[in-house]
Amino acid sequence: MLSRDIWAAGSEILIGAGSILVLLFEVLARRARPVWAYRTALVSVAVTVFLLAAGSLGRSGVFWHGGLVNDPLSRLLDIAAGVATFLVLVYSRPQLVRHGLERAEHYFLVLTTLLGVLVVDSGGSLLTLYLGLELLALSLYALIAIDRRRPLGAEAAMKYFVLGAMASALLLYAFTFLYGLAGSFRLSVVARALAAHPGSPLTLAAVAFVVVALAFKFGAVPLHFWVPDVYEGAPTAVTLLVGTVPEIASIALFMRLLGLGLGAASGDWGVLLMVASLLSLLVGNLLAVVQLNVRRLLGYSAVGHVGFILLAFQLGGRGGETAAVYYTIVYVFMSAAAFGGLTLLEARGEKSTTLEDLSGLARRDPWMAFFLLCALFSLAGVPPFLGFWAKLIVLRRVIMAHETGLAIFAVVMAVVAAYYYLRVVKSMYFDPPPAPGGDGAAAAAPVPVFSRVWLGINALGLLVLGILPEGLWSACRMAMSHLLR
Amino acid sequence: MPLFDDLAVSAVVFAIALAGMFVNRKNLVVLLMCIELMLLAVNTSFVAWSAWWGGLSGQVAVFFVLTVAAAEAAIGLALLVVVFRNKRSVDVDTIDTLKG
Amino acid sequence: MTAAHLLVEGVFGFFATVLVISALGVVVARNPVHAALFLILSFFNAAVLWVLLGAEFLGIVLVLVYVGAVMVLLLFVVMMLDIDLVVIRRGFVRHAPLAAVVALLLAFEIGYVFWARHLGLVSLAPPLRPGTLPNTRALGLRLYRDDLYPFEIAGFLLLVGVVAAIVLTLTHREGVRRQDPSAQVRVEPARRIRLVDPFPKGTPGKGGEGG
Amino acid sequence: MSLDDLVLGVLLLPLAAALIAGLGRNLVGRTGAHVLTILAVALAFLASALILRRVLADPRPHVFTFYTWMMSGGARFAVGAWIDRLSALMMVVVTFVSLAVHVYTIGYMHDDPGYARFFSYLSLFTFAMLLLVVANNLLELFAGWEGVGLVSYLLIGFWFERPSASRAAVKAFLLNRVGDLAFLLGMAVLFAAVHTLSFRAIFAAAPVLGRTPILGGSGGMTVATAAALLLFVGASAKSAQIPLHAWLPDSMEGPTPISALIHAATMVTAGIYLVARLSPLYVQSATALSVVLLIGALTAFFMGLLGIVATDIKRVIAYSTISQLGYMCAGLGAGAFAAGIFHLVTHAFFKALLFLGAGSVILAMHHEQDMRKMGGLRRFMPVTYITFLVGSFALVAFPGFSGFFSKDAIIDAVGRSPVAGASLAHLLLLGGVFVTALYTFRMVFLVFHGEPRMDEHTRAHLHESPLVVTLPLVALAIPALAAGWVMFRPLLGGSFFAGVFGRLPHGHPLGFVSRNPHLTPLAFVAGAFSEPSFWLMIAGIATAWYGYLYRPAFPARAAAAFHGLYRLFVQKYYVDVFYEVICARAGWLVGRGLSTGGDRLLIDGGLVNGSARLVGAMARRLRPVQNGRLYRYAFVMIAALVAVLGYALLT
Repeated sequence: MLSRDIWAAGSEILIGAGSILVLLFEVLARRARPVWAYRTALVSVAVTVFLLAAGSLGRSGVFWHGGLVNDPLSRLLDIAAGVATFLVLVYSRPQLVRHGLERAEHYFLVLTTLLGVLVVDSGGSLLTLYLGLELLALSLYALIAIDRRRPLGAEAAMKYFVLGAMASALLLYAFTFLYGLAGSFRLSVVARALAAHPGSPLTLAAVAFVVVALAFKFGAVPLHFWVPDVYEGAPTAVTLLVGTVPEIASIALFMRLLGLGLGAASGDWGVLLMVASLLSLLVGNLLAVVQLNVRRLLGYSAVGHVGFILLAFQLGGRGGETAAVYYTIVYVFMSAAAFGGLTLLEARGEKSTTLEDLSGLARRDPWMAFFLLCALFSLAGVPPFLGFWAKLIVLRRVIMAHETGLAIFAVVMAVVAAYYYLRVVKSMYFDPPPAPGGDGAAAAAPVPVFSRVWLGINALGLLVLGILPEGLWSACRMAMSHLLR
Repeated sequence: MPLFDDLAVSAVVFAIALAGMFVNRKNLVVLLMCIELMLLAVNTSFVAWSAWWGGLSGQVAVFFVLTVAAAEAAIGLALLVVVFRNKRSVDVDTIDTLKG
Repeated sequence: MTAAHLLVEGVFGFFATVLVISALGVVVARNPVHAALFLILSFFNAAVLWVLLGAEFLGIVLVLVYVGAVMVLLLFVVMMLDIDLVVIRRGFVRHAPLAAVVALLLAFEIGYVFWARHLGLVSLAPPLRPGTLPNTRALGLRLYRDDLYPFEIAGFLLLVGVVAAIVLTLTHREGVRRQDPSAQVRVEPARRIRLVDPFPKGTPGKGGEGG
Repeated sequence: MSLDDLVLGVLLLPLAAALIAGLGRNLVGRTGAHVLTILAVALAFLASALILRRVLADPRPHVFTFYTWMMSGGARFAVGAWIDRLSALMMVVVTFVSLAVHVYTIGYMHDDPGYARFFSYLSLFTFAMLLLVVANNLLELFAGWEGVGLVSYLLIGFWFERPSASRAAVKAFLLNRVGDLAFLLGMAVLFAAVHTLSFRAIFAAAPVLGRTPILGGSGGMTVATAAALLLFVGASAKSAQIPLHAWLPDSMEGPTPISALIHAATMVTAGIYLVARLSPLYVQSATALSVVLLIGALTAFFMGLLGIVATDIKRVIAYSTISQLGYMCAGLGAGAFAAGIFHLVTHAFFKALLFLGAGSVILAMHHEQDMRKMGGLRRFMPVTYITFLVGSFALVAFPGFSGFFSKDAIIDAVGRSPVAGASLAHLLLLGGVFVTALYTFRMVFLVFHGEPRMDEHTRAHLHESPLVVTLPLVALAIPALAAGWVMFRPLLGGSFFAGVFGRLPHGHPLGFVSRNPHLTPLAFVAGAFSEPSFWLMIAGIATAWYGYLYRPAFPARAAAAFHGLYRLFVQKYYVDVFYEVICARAGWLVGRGLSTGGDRLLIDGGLVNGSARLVGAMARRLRPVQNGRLYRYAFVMIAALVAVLGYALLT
């Protein structure tokens, strides 16, 4: 029994062991330099992803007295989170090294972030969902402030911490309602209890608190305030992490908690999510237009993308949820390529803060500019990039639900989004490079080939998968067709 | 009606703490305390429901919440120290560089 | 209603009232140290309520561990940061009515939920079983056997808390002696003991009889 | 060789050439790049001609699937081909024009450092356009559509060092994005209704769609109307119809005149092709047809007026293109799909001719494009002059030239169309004839006649362009002159497009020009002299002659030499003033009014900048909410919670 349970938690155990190993390197072999911590982290993530993809880990079923649920969805999300973490590690190291920020604790916290995501992905009870979420959040708070010389980082971390802790408290309060209703923390029991008492005030209150807390975690308007501040304030390598891996946990949380746990009340949360989605589309995209700071711009654009995801999710039913999961996964890899490009630019010794910093990039580093272009076009939803399919599938779902008004609104906002993404492309390709400043000479440091190659794979993958979109989509559909709780 | 009374007390404390989050415009430390207070209210609620159901799950949950609260407090205080070192102040008003 | 019931009701009413008042105190106190003390007071009161509800062990843990460690840490940091303790709270009075309204609204909404739920208790009423309340042993069994998985995650959470606190606040000052486990591990016998000849050759006189 | 092999060859040859010339340009070198791409496009042209011959023998549509692009479950998209006489004809036109452009580019881009890259773009463009034409489903068509847009973006921004070029590129991209998104929505509407995007299914379902109200309700709009209108917004962006036309004149910033030609003669016809292709859908919606008709007619007239005031030779031709596209649109909207496509074909020839002629002029003038600095060029460039004149006569629809047959067919058809708004459209189109003649011959007179107005240096170096430039001119002049005679009978007489297009309800015979299906071209020409359009055209030419050739030199000489006759000439001069004021000047004023008031204020200012400003203003309002203060954030969160909770409990 226990061995079966342990086997089921294989991915979590591997990553946890990896993180401990990273710490041990730091404590016992300080001379060995953080590069060993980096390699350990990389290997443990790669091994986990490989074993998950090979199907050796995470046999389907309910384990640990309902605390852990392995199903195709958890496996898909685990793999996505693992691959994203791998990319994050690969992109961030050159930048960390160049700016003297590389330390084993950084890699440790990245791994615990991933661990939190894995726990949430396969969370079968309210308790494990909450603990996974907190593990993820605490790691992020620390990472955002990890560069202690950077006042912006401390400010962003403090804001995120206070608001995040508040959101967690709201979520917990909702859990007390659900517990009161069901007498258990297992999602399956909660779902049954909810179905037995439709429309009770306790359910409604739980739905309200859960929606607010989850909207915060995802960064939907009006709970988005932390997003741009954190994207701008965090060190670049951490922004890269914040913008990618946690999104997987957010969609997992939505699926597990709202889709599976509170699915019986979907009529109640659907409306709320629809409002949040429309507001996110509007506010995120409009405010992105006026940003001059690239990372802040991408932060607001992330809010806009969340609007798209919620637009699909609020439809309720497997169709909309599948579209939302697909969009999220696609978004994570687009975001990884975009932020990865910015991070590697900083590793070159360039600044990547404002639009002006990027101007003329196409001539300084054509490949990097091209990779960023792929990422931005994909984010903008230009066919045949992968991002186009994500938008198309969501819109198709929305139209099939006869919500044509919503679809039109989303499309209008997508045009606004295309505008500001294009502005970044324009400054990379058409604007003259900034006047050669004093630090121009020192700037041209080579970026390790390993990182560049992975960025290339990531960016061109957006194109290739856009041309052959079937695999990922059918994987999502498959994952969503055998859900457990 | 012990259940209702306990839940009501917890709700009042929760509401007070939430209001404290935005009425307090001076001191970050008090924000951290409000968070602690919110978790306390949640825990009280768990204990009350647990007693009502006559099971243990609620009490187990309180354990975990206390653990998380401790870790959270540690990180919150650490962040507070970092902010204080950077700004020489824990005034809420001083951390508004990121905006717009 | 028996006397015991009345007693319980009275004790509950007293501590609940103090809990609410001290919670208010946390929010309105001018001095952060006072706020921290109010917080501790509310924790004490909550612990009593928990004990009344039959969660004796948790009540004790809350006081001994949580108040004893976490709250003291909080107080410690407040004092260490040397915050100006007599700041007037600008704008507090101006915003207090709004806060009061929001808090009342929220409390009312939640209260409504419980009230409505309470009226519907009949429909799903599980037995109220005050007799089978937990003891420490049962709690331990649950924690270490059934809920082992979340327990391990909670362990990781604490580890992250520790590492994060250290990463964020530890500064290495020059000239401060500290432990280096890495160096301790790597030490070799040859370097551990250095044999010192107290009387190297060529130094004058071993013993005192020379002359 | 089987038909599908031929189609694949037509598609893949330009693509392969583009890839090789683009990615391996260091390998193949400059000569390699143009030899390779020209060879590929020439072969594609030959194959297209073969395909056309086959479908002439067998009129049924041939539908193939090359590759199935599956999004499992429900949605299945294929890459395939739909070969009928319409697409085969388009393939021939596209490859022919593209071939001419390739050859011409050798001479024109000779000194450009991006020589190989440019050829790569041209071939890529050809590929995308062909993909669009052969597509057998909407998604594939959309892929080609986007490809064409992307290449045009690259071409407009080809000289990205120029800030105006990069601005124009962005503008073109944005306006086309608006259209693309409407296109996407239109596809989505069709997909939601038919559950596939293949033409076959859409055509089969079209009559049902024409009766099904959208949104499943009982509302007034049918699915067919919604889809047709949304798709037409897409088409009108690509085909530069009001109000999404603003990008086309600006796109003339691209390397002269090749990209201009690409945009003006080929790419912009994609929208026309789309509507014609989907004609079975369009005929199901009277509303959509009316919109297409009126937008086309408005564009034809008002954009022509703008051509009168432009001084840049390329811009004149660009406005003329927009105006001619308006004619095509009007033809489609009237239900005369064959006439619209006929005009598309003839227009491709004579507009290509005009653009290449303009390019030849610009080359000779050392990249001077201002017509006020030209004049008298006919003596220096006889070949260019003659061919340009042929193109101009075709453009103004002089009887006998190719443009005449197609344009008069459209006007005739609109005049007899049952679609609502046809009479207004008819008037606008007739007015457009006058305007067309005026701006066309103003251009001819300003450039080739009169006194040379260029500086001495340029004048000393004036000479006819090299053979690579003049040869395509001559090659294009022949079809511009003769195409009408050859194609009139089959295209309009009825049999060629039999079964390709949807027909209006009540079997209205708009596929045919006149009540007499056996009308010969000669009889059509003979009949033209009694039509108002002919005299309007003559009036336009005369006005141009008066205003831009005759008058400028006259007053000074007359006043000096013949004092006695001066008054008489003053009298005549009044007529002149009358003409000038009422016709030319009024037109000029209206044109300028439109250009500043309409074009710049309404379109640029109102639509493009205005929406940008609106977005900016809203964003500025929203921005201060994020004021960086923690308690603000917390308050909004709590307020949201209270509101959500209240809402949940109240409902």
